[in-house]
Amino acid sequence: MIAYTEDQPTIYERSKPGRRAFVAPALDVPDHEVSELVPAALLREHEAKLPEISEPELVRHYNRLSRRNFDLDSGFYPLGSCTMKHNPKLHERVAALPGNAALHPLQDPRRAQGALELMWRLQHALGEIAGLPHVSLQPSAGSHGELAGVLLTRAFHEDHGQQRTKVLTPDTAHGTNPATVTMAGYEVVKVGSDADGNVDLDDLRAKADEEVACLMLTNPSTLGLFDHGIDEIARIVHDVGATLYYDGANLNAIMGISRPGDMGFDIVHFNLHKTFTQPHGGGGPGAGPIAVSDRIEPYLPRPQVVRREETDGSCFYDLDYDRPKSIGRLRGFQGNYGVFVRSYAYIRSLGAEGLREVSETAVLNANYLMARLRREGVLQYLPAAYERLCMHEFVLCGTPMKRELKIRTLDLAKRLLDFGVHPPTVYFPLIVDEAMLVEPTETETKETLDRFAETLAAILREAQEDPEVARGAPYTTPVRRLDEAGAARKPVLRQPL
Amino acid sequence: MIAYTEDQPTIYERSKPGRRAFVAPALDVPDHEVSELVPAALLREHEAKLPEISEPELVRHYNRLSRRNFDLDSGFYPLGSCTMKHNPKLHERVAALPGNAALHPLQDPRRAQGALELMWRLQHALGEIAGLPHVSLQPSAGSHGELAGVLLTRAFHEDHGQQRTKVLTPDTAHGTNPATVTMAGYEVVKVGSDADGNVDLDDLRAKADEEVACLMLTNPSTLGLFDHGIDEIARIVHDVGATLYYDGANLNAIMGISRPGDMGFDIVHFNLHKTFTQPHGGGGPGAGPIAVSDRIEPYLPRPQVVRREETDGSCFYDLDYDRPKSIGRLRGFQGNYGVFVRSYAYIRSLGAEGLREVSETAVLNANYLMARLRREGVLQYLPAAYERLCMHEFVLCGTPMKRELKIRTLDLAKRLLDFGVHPPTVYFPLIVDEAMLVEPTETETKETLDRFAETLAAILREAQEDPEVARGAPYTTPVRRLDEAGAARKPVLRQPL
Amino acid sequence: MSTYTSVTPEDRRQMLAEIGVTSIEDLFAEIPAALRLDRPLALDAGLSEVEVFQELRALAARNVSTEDELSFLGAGMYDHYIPALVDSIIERSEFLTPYTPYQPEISQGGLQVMFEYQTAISELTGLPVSNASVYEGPSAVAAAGYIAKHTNSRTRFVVSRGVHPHARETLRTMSHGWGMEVVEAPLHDGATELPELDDTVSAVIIQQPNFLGAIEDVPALTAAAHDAGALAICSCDAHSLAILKPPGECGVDIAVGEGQPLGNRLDFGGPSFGFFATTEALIRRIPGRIAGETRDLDGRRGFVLTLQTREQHIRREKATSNICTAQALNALAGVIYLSWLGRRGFVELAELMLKRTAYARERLRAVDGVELVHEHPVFRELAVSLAAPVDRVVERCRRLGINPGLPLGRDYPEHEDALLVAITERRTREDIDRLAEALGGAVAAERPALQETHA
Amino acid sequence: MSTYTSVTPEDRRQMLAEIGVTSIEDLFAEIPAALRLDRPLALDAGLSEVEVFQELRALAARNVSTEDELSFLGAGMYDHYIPALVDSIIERSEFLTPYTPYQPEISQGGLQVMFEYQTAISELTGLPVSNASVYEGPSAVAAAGYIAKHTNSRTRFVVSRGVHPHARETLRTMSHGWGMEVVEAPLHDGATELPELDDTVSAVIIQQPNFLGAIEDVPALTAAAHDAGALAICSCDAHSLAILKPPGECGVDIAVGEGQPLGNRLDFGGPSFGFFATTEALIRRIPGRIAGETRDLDGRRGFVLTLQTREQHIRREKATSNICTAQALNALAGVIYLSWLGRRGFVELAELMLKRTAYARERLRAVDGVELVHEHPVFRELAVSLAAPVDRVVERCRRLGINPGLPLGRDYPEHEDALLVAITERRTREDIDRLAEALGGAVAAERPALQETHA
Ligand SMILES: Cc1ncc(COP(=O)(O)O)c(C=O)c1O
Ligand SMILES: Cc1ncc(COP(=O)(O)O)c(C=O)c1O
Repeated sequence: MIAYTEDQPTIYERSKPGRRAFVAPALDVPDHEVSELVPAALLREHEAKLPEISEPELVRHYNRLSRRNFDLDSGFYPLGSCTMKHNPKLHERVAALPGNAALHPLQDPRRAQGALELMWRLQHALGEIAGLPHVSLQPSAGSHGELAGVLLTRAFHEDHGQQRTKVLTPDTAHGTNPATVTMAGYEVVKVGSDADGNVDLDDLRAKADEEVACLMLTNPSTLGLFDHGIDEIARIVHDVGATLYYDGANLNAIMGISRPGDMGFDIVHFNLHKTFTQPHGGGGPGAGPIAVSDRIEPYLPRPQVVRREETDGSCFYDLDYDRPKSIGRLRGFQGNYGVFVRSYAYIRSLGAEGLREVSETAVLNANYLMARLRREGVLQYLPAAYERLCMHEFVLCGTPMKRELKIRTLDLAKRLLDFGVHPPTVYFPLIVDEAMLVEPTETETKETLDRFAETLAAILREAQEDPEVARGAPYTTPVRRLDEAGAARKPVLRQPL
Repeated sequence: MIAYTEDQPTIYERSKPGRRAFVAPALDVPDHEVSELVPAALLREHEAKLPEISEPELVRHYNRLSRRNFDLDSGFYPLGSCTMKHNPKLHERVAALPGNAALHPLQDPRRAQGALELMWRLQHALGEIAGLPHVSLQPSAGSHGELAGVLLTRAFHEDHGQQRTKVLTPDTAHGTNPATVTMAGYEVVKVGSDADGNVDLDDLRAKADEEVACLMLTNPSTLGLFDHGIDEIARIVHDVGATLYYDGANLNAIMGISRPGDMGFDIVHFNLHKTFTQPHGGGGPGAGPIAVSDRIEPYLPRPQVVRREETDGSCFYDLDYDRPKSIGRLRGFQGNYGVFVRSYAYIRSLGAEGLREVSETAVLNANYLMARLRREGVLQYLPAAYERLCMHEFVLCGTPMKRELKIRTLDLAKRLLDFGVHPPTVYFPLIVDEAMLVEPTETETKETLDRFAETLAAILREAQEDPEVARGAPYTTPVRRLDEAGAARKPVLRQPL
Repeated sequence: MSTYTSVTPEDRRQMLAEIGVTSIEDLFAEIPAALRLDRPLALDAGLSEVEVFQELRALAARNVSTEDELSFLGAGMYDHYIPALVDSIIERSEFLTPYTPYQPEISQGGLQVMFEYQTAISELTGLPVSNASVYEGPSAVAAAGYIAKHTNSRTRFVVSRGVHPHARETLRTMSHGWGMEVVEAPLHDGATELPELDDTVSAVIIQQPNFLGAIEDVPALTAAAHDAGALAICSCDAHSLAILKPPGECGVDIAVGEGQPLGNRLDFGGPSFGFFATTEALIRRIPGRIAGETRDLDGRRGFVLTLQTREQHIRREKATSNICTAQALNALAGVIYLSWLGRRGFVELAELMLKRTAYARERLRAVDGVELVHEHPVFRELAVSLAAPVDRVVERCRRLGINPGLPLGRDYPEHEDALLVAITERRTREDIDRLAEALGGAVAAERPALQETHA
Repeated sequence: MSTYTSVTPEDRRQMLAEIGVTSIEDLFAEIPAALRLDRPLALDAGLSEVEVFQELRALAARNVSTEDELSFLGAGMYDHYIPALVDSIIERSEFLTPYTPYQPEISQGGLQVMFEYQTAISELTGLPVSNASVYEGPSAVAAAGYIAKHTNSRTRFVVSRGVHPHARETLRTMSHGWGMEVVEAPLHDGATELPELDDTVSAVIIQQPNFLGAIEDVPALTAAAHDAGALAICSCDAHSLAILKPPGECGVDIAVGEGQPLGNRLDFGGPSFGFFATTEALIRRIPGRIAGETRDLDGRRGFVLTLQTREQHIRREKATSNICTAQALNALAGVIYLSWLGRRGFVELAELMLKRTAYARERLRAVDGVELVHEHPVFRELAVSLAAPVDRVVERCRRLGINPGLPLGRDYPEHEDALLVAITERRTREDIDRLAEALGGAVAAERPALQETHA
């Protein structure tokens, strides 16, 4: 299915002394011995063993490696919680305009008005989508946004003379939520889920006390369900004086339909690399802007993009450093501007109507796929974890399959690889046994969904005949199942040279 | 080896009513019925059945198709006569600069000085490389350059009051040479080759008469051999008043080493898509500039890029239409400027020294590969057609292989596909039985050449065991051998919709 | 100096040893010493990548592109928007770098693209057979003439003065080699007026819309050609095919055209592609590559280059054309572009252009000192004549950042102070208004007689 | 309005029927009515691709980029030349579009890239373990601090004032959450002067070269840290690692740095990547993804994400970091860039920068009214103080098309009229001469006291 199934040497294995791609520009200044310019004791004695390779070979190497990747532009990628929607090509073009790509981050704001205006407009749009008026674009990814959010919570409480110690996270939460809580110096308190997949309100009530600084919630949850008790949750949390944090990874379900701010959330992060089409790049870059309520605003990271009025009434855009209550910086410069350009282009292309259509279609596709799986008999072996309308994604539970067909969700996933489909997210959320989290996204066709349903059904039929096939899968990929335990036991993390 | 071995539907088969990628900008002028603006009788009644497809699916379609192509950036491509050298990535970047890519061809020359200067400099460089002072960049490809050359020859003779009728082409000539002769209204007279692969001088003498307008020669020839008799050939041709035309497809062998102009040629064409790195694009675009001697100059196509002096001594570049003896235009506008940018960047990067290194290495690689094939025993079954030092390419003759191993050159070529190598050119030149024309180019590594030699040897060993393997090859490609005869018998040249 | 070679000094040593020579020079022993260049080429020394980039950037910066001014230049190549996905696909090395698909088993991507392209061109033109591309528009006209000559062995081409001047000149260049005469049919009030056609006429060659922007009565012109036993050749604007009666339904035997507007850059004139479509009757005379559908050994669908016995590498001097390398990548851009527009979008875009052009015509004719050259319907381009010297008007517009179009005087001395103004979807109503104002102002300022009387 | 959805009206009808609901609204029945937005979002209407492109082009045109002026801005991000092959590779959808490689069998390309990248970073830093990237430079400094805190449970960071102000501030932001105190070590004559270190110090954090461009005596600083039982953390300029003693050989425990200069665009500050390398001892505390080599069922080499028990998705609140999405594509650009430079080229480029920077220092110090801020050796950047108000000098230079560097006053009030000037291979001797002249002229014109006395 993917090419270059023969092993590919590493770039270091392709190296040969004396080859080169780079040629230095001619020296146009007086020559010196390096040791005249830097004390010998501070000089490097041995060259870093970078590869020696010509341009043609360098290009071939990475081209061939690229063919050992599955990608969104070649096939269906229903990886739950990751929103693998189409990445419009226009976005790469506008991000590459020299006025964007070659703009130095320390350029005087007066000479970067286009960039600052773009950021300002993006802040505005994100705030409107979230229903929260103040936005900081600074965080670099979702989990960075979470960290910002919890630090904002801390600043908020401290500013009100409170030292709270705990943050609540549901048992369905993504791993970054509890990890963030720890990194921000809080203790994690886990809240359970009820039989319908909602937050267990009793458990929440029991745990929500004056020590609690915040509840971090994903809604729709990582189960793909809109929490029925959201009103009550907000009340409970606010009643104890805590903030309500919205993990925006699932925002793709509700744009233009419902807004976290209106639900009572104080802080929302966005994953621009999910909802707003920044390509994932095989693991980044992303961006994790946050939107916050008025009471959180004073603590937003520094600097903020602001619009100022000139004395003549015209406007200009500026970076505001003068924020005395700010938590400070979370990183260098102004955030992942290149990502902002893409996301702004996306919002500008779709407008209000288009964004709503995105969410409607994402939810339509997910529910349709679930219905199709039902019709194909797939749900017999992998029932929906919760019998409800789902939002943009849904969780299946592989327990019956494991019991009856003797294959695990992992095997099903691996067998899918042979059919040219990226498997859904597996074994997450943790509260569903043998979980498979399926997120088709709005950019897929009905035909693709149909084919996926049929493929799953075919694999299950195959497993009825012979479970070994799935257990040994994949067969057609550049490598077969890999020894992950061995890799962790004796880590080989670089090539010895 | 290549991906997407499952059949790929056509873009029309992916179409579904109501899907779309394109959205039109809003109508900002008064609306009219189309029939108010154009007489109904001239209007189209049925829409052209273009596909209806969304952007995500459109991207996937062509991405998947791309993976069904072998390409130079993934593997060795020793396709003789085609000079499949590395295409530097820098060239795509500079060609895409808006000042180049978005420059309208009818822009006032005063406002296109950068482009005209680039063309002027390229003319100069090509003239220096060819050893002929006057260059027209206009022809669109090699064969277009040939046509220009023969029409120039006609203009030259007619201007001297002569109506000649014949053009000589060696039996080794590329097919475009005789085809060009016919298109330019001349009769083709074929000249034989001698036992060493040179032009048969006796045959040439016999055929060179006052009816002959031109001899078209490739040197090094399509056999990869430098013609020993080039001096004498030039003498014979010039003695009968004919012109000598140089097919520059093989210029990669001699840059900075020997020049067609110095050999006595009057007209040279360049294949910028071979020697000068324009990517082939799966069958174009290319460009086929020509360089000519003083006596041919008056007839060059119109317009010419010239440098003019201003009254104040400064220079500017212009298009000269005032060329009364010109053969006229061969196409629209000024030629394939985008190709010129790439080729100019190449010449600018390498300079004189680099270009010479190119040719030296191209010839080194070819001779080394031949030596390695000898050592591997390959030449036992596919002897070199001529036992001489080759230039940048060489011809093997598969006759012994066919006789002894019962596989044809075609089978060998097809079996190579399974090893991830593009086969050499086969069955050309026509004068060598079961020919295989191998051109490694200068950008390949010794390791690649070694591997190729070993692969050929392995295939021959395999054929010793079982010739059916090669005869049934390829096996690992997206499709297996195709029924070409059937395709030609009942041509299906478009999809019925 | 940059290098793209991959042979190290140590490699070289080993390789020379394997060959059995002692130096690189030995490899060139076959070249007579007198013919070996005894000096380096007189070229500037090579540069590093960053230096070459800077130099080429500086050169490009000396061109005024359509990104730098509000341009109404057209006349065969048009400033259409190229969707980003075209670039991202054609830059894939799998499309960018292969040769012509001589090995179909590993070229199914490119071959299927050709087949899809041929299908699109056939749909657009209403003709059953398309090749996989020729060089570009004007030479496609000449290539069509070459078919006509071979089909009926007559001696004259009648070509409308409304055909692009470059196409007419190219036809003349080629015709000279073929011993054909080229006769020009004049324009009357902007539309083609055919002379009496007799049995020496091999083909009648027209353009739709013609060079002055007028939509011609193609059915009438082809009928006249056919009545005289001549072939009808029409050079078509690609976008106009969305709404104008397709040449195949107008009786055209060979439809050709410039492919640049279909997803290809301006590139100062090239590379682009020419499209070429014809009837079943002429199928074995068509020039260039053609992809055809077939089956592989296992019965699976696949594509190959077909009808190759027309071509130079098989038929040599008897080939129907000498073309070899054509414009595959540009044609790929074309078919992606057309698929992006899609069935409805193609029409919507054309209608937008039609309506904007109609607006421009009304807007410009209302300007004092600006008159229409003709009253025929127009699609994307219109010719206006000015009551002031065109070069000076143009110069004034440029100072306002506007390039108002192509002065027609060089190619049409009968329209000395006329301009050809092109509209694409990139030129908005606001842009057209800016043009009208600029032209109005410039004509007023440069109008010699009036200036005096008013002054 | 653009759309990227693929569901046709007919599809929608069929799909709703299959689901068993009658309208799209029904699908949102689970959302309490009161929480459903009863109006459209207050956003501008969507636009077509060409319109969006025009709008974003117009915005971008209002930025003055390094292509528009001669820029000496640096201070953490540098205007290096990015070879064209980097773009052409990272734009391949196979690298651009996949998620983090959760399914290694179909992600060997990306995983091998990470392994190659880790190898390169390990070579550069002289430390055995590198992760696959963190967000960027300043937050990498904080991430290193987090390791130190967990390693020795001490309560204070000593951070040099020579560390990038953004890194210091980020460290402070994070430290507040961790309950750590941040103490600044001053610069003396431009180099770090450590205070007395006691056993409350968790880590000493320095930068090489420091923010004012000075090459620090890293071995001495790390020795002092180790003497106090603290970890030594160094933020390194990537290019300087070609010639300066690698942190691993200087005793540094954690080396981090900003990856932008390695083949990544300026992008107004991001995305780029942070590199992160450490010792074997700290291997199980490192944040983020790490690729490791292993074997598949058939014994073939392959790569996987490894040591995942450090990570949030396994370890949740006990994870060593919360990082999930990092900067894989930027790190890919980094390893391609480094491979392009190659073993020798990396050194040659660094030496060119070193020599040009030395030249710039001599050239600038010779300018009247310009003085060096310090005399330490410099590699790519130097700080100069001006005898005139820096903002007015900068303004004058800009009018000549020159951006002379970063005014230091905001971050270093003690250097109020100083400028930080960065040199890359794109700034030639001629450019440096132009800068010297412009600065000289501007300082002369703006020098208040002198002006008066001379006038
Ligand atoms: C629900 C949820 N929250 C948070 C995150 C973390 O986002 P990021 O990877 O951008 O840090 C993810 C990412 O997968 C997620 O799915
Ligand atoms: C020897 C020779 N001559 C001429 C040509 C024709 O060149 P083009 O394909 O550019 O028309 C070729 C192309 O293969 C060739 O090899």
